[in-house]
Amino acid sequence: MSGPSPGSTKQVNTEPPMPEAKEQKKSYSPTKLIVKRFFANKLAVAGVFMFLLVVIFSFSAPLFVEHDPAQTNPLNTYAEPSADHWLGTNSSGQDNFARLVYGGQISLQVGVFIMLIVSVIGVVLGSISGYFGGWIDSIIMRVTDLFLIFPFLLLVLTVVTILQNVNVAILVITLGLIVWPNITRILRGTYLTLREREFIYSARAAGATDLRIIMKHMIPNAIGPIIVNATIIMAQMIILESALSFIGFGIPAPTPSWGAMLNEARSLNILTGMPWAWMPPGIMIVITVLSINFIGDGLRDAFDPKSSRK
Amino acid sequence: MTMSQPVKEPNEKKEILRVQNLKKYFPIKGGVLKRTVGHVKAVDDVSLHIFEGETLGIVGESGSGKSTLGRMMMRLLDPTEGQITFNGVDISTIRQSKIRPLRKDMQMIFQDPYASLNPRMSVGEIIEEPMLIQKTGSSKERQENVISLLERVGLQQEARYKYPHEFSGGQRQRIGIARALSTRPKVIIGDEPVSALDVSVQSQVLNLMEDLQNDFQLTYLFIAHDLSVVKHISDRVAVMYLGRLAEVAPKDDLYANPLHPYTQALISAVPTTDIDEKRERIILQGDLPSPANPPSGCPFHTRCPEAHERCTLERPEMTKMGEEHYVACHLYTQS
Amino acid sequence: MNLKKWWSFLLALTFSVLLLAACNGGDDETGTDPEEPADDNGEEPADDENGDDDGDDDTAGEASEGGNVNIAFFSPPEHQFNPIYYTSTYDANVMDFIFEALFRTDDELLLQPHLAESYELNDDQTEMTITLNEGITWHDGEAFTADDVVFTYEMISHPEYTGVRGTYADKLVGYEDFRAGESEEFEGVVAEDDQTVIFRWEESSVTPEFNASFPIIPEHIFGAVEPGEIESHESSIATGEVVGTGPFMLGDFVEGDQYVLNANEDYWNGAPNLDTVTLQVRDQAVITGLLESGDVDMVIQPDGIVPSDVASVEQMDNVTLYQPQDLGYQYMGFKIGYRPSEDVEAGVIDTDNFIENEKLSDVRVRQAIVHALDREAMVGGEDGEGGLLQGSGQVLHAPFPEASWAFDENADIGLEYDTDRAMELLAEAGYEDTNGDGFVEDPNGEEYVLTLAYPTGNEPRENAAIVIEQQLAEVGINVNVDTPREFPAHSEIVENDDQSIDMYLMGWGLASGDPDPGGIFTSHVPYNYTRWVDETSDEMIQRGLSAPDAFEQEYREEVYSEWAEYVSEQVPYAFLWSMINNWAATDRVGGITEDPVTMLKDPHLWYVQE
Amino acid sequence: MADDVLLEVNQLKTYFYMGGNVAKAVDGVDFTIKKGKTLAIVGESGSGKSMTSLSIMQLVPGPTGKIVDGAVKLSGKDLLKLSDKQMEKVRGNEIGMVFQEPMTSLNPVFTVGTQIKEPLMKHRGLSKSQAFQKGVELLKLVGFPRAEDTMKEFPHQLSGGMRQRVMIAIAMSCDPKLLIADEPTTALDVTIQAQILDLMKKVQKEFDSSILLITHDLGVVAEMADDIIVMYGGQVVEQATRRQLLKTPKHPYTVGCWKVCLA
Amino acid sequence: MAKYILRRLLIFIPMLFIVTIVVFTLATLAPGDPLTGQQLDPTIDPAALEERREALGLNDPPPVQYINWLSEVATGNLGDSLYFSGRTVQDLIWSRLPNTVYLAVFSLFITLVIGLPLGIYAARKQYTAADYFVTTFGFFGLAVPNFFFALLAVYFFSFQLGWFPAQGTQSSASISGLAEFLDRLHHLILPGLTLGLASVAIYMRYIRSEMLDVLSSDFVRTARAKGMTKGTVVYKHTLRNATIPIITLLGFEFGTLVSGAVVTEAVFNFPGIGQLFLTGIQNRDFPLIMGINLLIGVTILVGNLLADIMYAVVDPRIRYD
Repeated sequence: MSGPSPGSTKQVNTEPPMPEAKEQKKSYSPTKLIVKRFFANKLAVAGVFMFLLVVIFSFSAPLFVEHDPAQTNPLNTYAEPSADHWLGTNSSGQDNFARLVYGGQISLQVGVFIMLIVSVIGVVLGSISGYFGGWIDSIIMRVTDLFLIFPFLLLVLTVVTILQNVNVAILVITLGLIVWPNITRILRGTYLTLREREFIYSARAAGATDLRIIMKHMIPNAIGPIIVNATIIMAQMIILESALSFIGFGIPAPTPSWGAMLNEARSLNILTGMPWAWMPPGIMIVITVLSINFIGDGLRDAFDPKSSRK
Repeated sequence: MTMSQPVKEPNEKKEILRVQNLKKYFPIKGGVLKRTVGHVKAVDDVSLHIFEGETLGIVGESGSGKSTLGRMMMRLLDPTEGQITFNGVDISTIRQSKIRPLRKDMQMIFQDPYASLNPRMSVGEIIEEPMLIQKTGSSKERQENVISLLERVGLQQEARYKYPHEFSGGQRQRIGIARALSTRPKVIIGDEPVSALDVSVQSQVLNLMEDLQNDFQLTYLFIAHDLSVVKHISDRVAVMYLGRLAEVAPKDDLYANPLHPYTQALISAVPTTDIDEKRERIILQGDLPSPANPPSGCPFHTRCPEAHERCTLERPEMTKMGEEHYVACHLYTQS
Repeated sequence: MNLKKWWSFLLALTFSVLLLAACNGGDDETGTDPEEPADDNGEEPADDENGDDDGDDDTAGEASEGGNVNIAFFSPPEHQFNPIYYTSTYDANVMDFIFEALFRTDDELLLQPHLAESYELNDDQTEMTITLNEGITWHDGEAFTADDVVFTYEMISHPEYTGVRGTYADKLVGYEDFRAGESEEFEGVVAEDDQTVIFRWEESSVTPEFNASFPIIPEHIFGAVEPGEIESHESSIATGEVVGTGPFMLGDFVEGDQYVLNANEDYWNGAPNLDTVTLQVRDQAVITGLLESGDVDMVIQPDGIVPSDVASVEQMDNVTLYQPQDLGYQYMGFKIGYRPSEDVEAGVIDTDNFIENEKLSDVRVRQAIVHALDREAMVGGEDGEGGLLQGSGQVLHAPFPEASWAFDENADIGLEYDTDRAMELLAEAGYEDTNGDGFVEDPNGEEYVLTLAYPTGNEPRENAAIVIEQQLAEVGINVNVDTPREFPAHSEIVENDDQSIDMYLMGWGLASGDPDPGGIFTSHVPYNYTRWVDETSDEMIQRGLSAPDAFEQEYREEVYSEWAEYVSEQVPYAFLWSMINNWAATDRVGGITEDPVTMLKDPHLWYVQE
Repeated sequence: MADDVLLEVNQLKTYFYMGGNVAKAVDGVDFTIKKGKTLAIVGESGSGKSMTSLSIMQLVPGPTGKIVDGAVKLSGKDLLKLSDKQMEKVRGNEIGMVFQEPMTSLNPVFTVGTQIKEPLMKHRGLSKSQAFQKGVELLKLVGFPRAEDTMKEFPHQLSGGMRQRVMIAIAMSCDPKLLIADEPTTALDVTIQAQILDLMKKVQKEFDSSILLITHDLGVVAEMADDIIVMYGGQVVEQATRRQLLKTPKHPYTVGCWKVCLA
Repeated sequence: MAKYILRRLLIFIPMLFIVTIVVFTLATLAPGDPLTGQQLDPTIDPAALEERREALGLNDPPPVQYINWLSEVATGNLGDSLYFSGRTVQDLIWSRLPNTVYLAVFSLFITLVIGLPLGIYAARKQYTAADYFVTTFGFFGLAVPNFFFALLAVYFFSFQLGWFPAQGTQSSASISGLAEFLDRLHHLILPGLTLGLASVAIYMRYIRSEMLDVLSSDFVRTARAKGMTKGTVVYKHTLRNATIPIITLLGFEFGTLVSGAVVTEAVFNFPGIGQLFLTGIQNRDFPLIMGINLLIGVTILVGNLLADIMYAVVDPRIRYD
């Protein structure tokens, strides 16, 4: 028997040409089916588990973190780990552990809010562009072209420079306004295919308005690509925020973020001598991004069983 | 809005839908500036009428424009030229918002039972949707209507809580029919409603459609790609080839006495299970030409066994050859 | 099939390339040796590590010959290798090897003749006659003459000149007319003969040597160039074309990466021992690693070793740290006044129009703020532990760091860290917490919030902003810290008197050596960013430069002590710290001259010892 | 085994393993094909007819699908016992195959010539030019008058009917004993279907080969088949000659089908 | 094809024009200018700075500055850099571009030579340990920020193992010929790997899923039914088809590489376009920023055009006219 090899962590989803699936005796809504498929995917479940841990770790901070992450102490900079400072202190004497925990909140918020902004813009413009086509589509597509001509990071740097004093909200909005074209294009593609599906014609034949068709028929059926792309964006943005912080264009002090913590390790001395200062944020970024990617992959498989393991 | 045309003939039958010189050209873009360099003539000058209560079958191969014609009649596509008259009202140019109320009277059943139902809506929602849009009845009445429709098309009323993926192709097509019926339309356009179904299921669906026609006094426009299905259900049959009508005739007349060489070839391709009958199959040579670049004159002349010089030059007009029997072929016209 | 083979070929290729590369790396280390002429050996220069004795010049010839020294700094130069146009200190590092001036500072920051052999001043110090050293040639062999000096000063005064070095010439006789293009002759600098040049000033010059210390550029090269074209002329930017009188010549460079300087065998002060010096641009993150591995021999100004790495560099056996005090300092400026926006628009500075910032106009408040700052803690311990600076700095009370001759340890009133005193002063001034929110209200009972702006780019300074906020909160002052801006943006809002800013962090880099504070603290000068208007101070500053008393350094020392005391009491700035430079060199390099402002003095004396 | 039997399938079982479920796509199928004759397998979608043909070719999509039992004897040799390498020599050589979708069954990036030459060079050991010549002959046989030009064309330049002709030419290139045609006309237009069926008859006569025809269309069956089996749910539910089945269908499924076709 | 290219260019030029306006507006909106240096030197007379501003045209209204810039561009001159005094923008770009090109080509090479074979291998061995290893590696490749990877790489490969240099483009400016080539290559390895890391992961996953898709396609079944060996099926029939979508990815790769280069070049002090851009941004060097943006815009266009042309070469179904 050539089933999945032992120890495999992937659900086998390849759909063979088969008689109508017989195992579905119970009635499941599409959403329930997706959830069911999702939770049958071990990697995705692991992703959810890891992600939840990160979230709980970050947002339950007030319960177990004694130090204020912004509290400096010039008398105690670059301290080694101790009972008081579990991960030592940084160059201003701030508690690294507190910064790690609160930094998680910032990194996650950056990811989540950019994801929300981008998804909303992407869905709205993608819907308009993909559903109506014509001149409005041309305009939206030319605008996305404009954005896509430029390397993303260069554009971000230029804009961040103009805004001079950046805080989390401004950074989130800026990135959101720069990142939307990609997802808009993807969703437009999805809508273009959806538009030709017969159930759209049947809704129109029933006299449905454009708004109703978009809201009731297009968006619910594009939810897969929307959610999957949203997770991708979220993972990318967490990495991007850390990269921006690293080259000094990210969220400014004293707001803690993982990227800023890593940036503090931009010295061989700290790199070799104080692993406690940079390893934890580095690992947290990797874990978070990894878990989001696992979830995204699991969602993709769950939404579209045929695209298994891409 | 143009005045409705007076119904002339035959007197006992009332025309419910009429199309005149209907055309649909899709532009082909090309060149450096993406200008329109040509057209795909999907439907090219088609005139038809449908009587109330009858079933008109439209038969054609891929690229013949039959689906485009059906969608234009529903105004899902805007005609390039020509008129569509429904119940005496010209609906070919009126605005989309004005069409909406008309949707109540015209509904459509689609080919692909898997693609024509929104997978994210429950069956109840799907059937209810047209009523909701047309604002017919209260919520309770609509629910009752959904139940009765489900029962009418042979499904259990519990089906309304289920989702399309839980049904087989035939059952889905029944759901599609129930949806089409929900606003009590006068005309239903079926765009290859059984082509994607297994043969055994096809007959069930066709039977259902026939029963419903009687019950609801429906008029059918039934689009199909071969004659065997149409033969079962139609009163009259129109044969399309490359965007044009080749022949229109009452069913029996057409099968017994096909005039157009293309019709003859189509009929010969209908399989027979009578193995003793030795029939000469007409095998047409060559492929269907592209509708973007249709042959001159009679579009069929490239494959026609009877083609002569005139066919390449001159486009044959529809000629009346009998009671409701029209053909567009130079074999039957005087030069 | 074919494709399969193709892939395996590609794979094999990659691995061999990687392997080759790795091998090449191995060769590299030894590979540099053959390039060097076999040292005849480093016995003689052996113990001569502190080549700071001037008398060593003669023995330098006996030091081991040849070799290369790698010097690292953090940022690439701008590639403007013409002294009259450069602006970046990184370019200055390159040019230090190439160009020379008539005077240069000695290890006590006093100017001594360099290209000049000797000089004479008239009594009121309006005229200086300089005799040049004989036998100096440019890199291309042309003789260095007084005409070159005249030409250089004419160029920085020329109507077409767009650079920013005019300050060296603008007090010379006839500058205005020449600058305006109304005169062809520049009376201020005249060549008597090839070896003699005369500078003439409109008024007595207190700092004549300084004014005559601008690096000299060759007339025979740039004389033929339209003055407006000099900046982009190849002799200002291209390899092999830059001509100076210094010990090294600009050789090949890889832009933004490394710059090779070749020995000038005809250097007037003696041929360099080394064949080449390579200036390398290296990321600060890895610089200590490079130092330890010997890939880099010296880490020099302006950045040096970052404070947090100093401790680990000290641990390295092969490295010597050079830690002179820097003349620059960091401070927190109090916006005592603002220019009205019309004046900002018009670019006018009129002290009469300044708008007072009531939040900071009371000197007691400013003093309280200084008392509330634990600057000792910010700087950190002497042992290199703790603090924002890891001990690489000194607390400052007046704008004269210890390295300056104007420094007088008894001069300032020294507002030490004393939170009680701070609160006392605040209370005296009427600032008390009336609503119990932990922060003081102003004398009118209104909420009292000070906004602090600070720039990115200097880690200890960035960190200080938050420390300041928290330390001021301790005494009840509510500080609103703006998110940091990039330096250009920050300096713009400070310069243009953005009225939402009460305090700002900034630093001054003072390389010139002369301690005259006039350019920064005089009430009407543009650099008086705090808009501090104080006649007493202005008068003292003026006194420090007034002829003829000011010709004597002792007199000036006295005046500046007095002024330092006054400033430390009036606190237009909360002076934070002056930096200690952390420069380093491996023991491979010998003959380094210790100097408070540069590692690059007399590089022709450097040699390599294995 | 009788001499005139070309292919004998015994108790063929092909199952799919998905998660914990087993789907019995082919569940104990028996049939034989005689030399020079046509056997049609008829059934609804999902009846296992296509899986049966893929099982014969051992092209069941893995790794979930697996032939679990049975024997497939081609001229007495059990194909299921052959190694992968040996089986490669059977495919395209002793058994040719034509699929349903002419639009996707040809590789879009290679010319018709390349694709037709491949089996000739592999199984017949022809040189490139020989294979080209043979390819041209084959294309002419299946109705391409300008066969040399067609060899250089890409599949997308051909219509569906023409592609199906190319597929037939490829399948017949090595003169196989058996041609498996899996719904060869389903995706084609009515008039083109007739052409292809006609061509298949012609080719069968020319090469004297047997045909295993898989279809759901009883019209096609009536036209082509000598013997017929009807499959349902992975099993053979009726087996008969053409005359028997058409005149006196027994299984309810067959009866139901007839009603539509004969309507 | 020529028509298609022409049309693309016709669309592109006005877009480039709009982009320059946008970038210019953005750049002039940014506070500060190149003359507000990083460290203030009080010996410089502020009046002199003001004069220099005037001379450089920084005091002109932005529209005038833009027109001036544009008219220079029209004559093939990208303008004079403000920060790098005395240098033209094109001169600066030409001096840095080769380094970024080497870096990009090398990282692309790594991507293709490591990413594609691994992806293909994983697809062939689906559901095996090797497949899981490759997939997991892919996940990690996407999850590790590249600067983090860069720091680790420098630490291990340069300082611990001493295999590769940590900084710069070559060990000596004075070597030439083959030695120079090898030396440069040696310096390229760590930054190239860093830059290529995410791409390797992306391409690997992409080609893997494409291969799986194509492997289950009808024509692959046809090829197997013809008796083709597994090798022929995988490397001839499948790979060529699976490569097609990769080409689109490659078209956009230029942009991705330049973005990545900003960070990579910073860590490895690799003087390329990314670093130059960062310098330009930090010092408000508008002509430089605009010049680089223009260059990259053109590069991306050319990249996309090349991708389209390659598309047509690889996939005979696509014909542009």
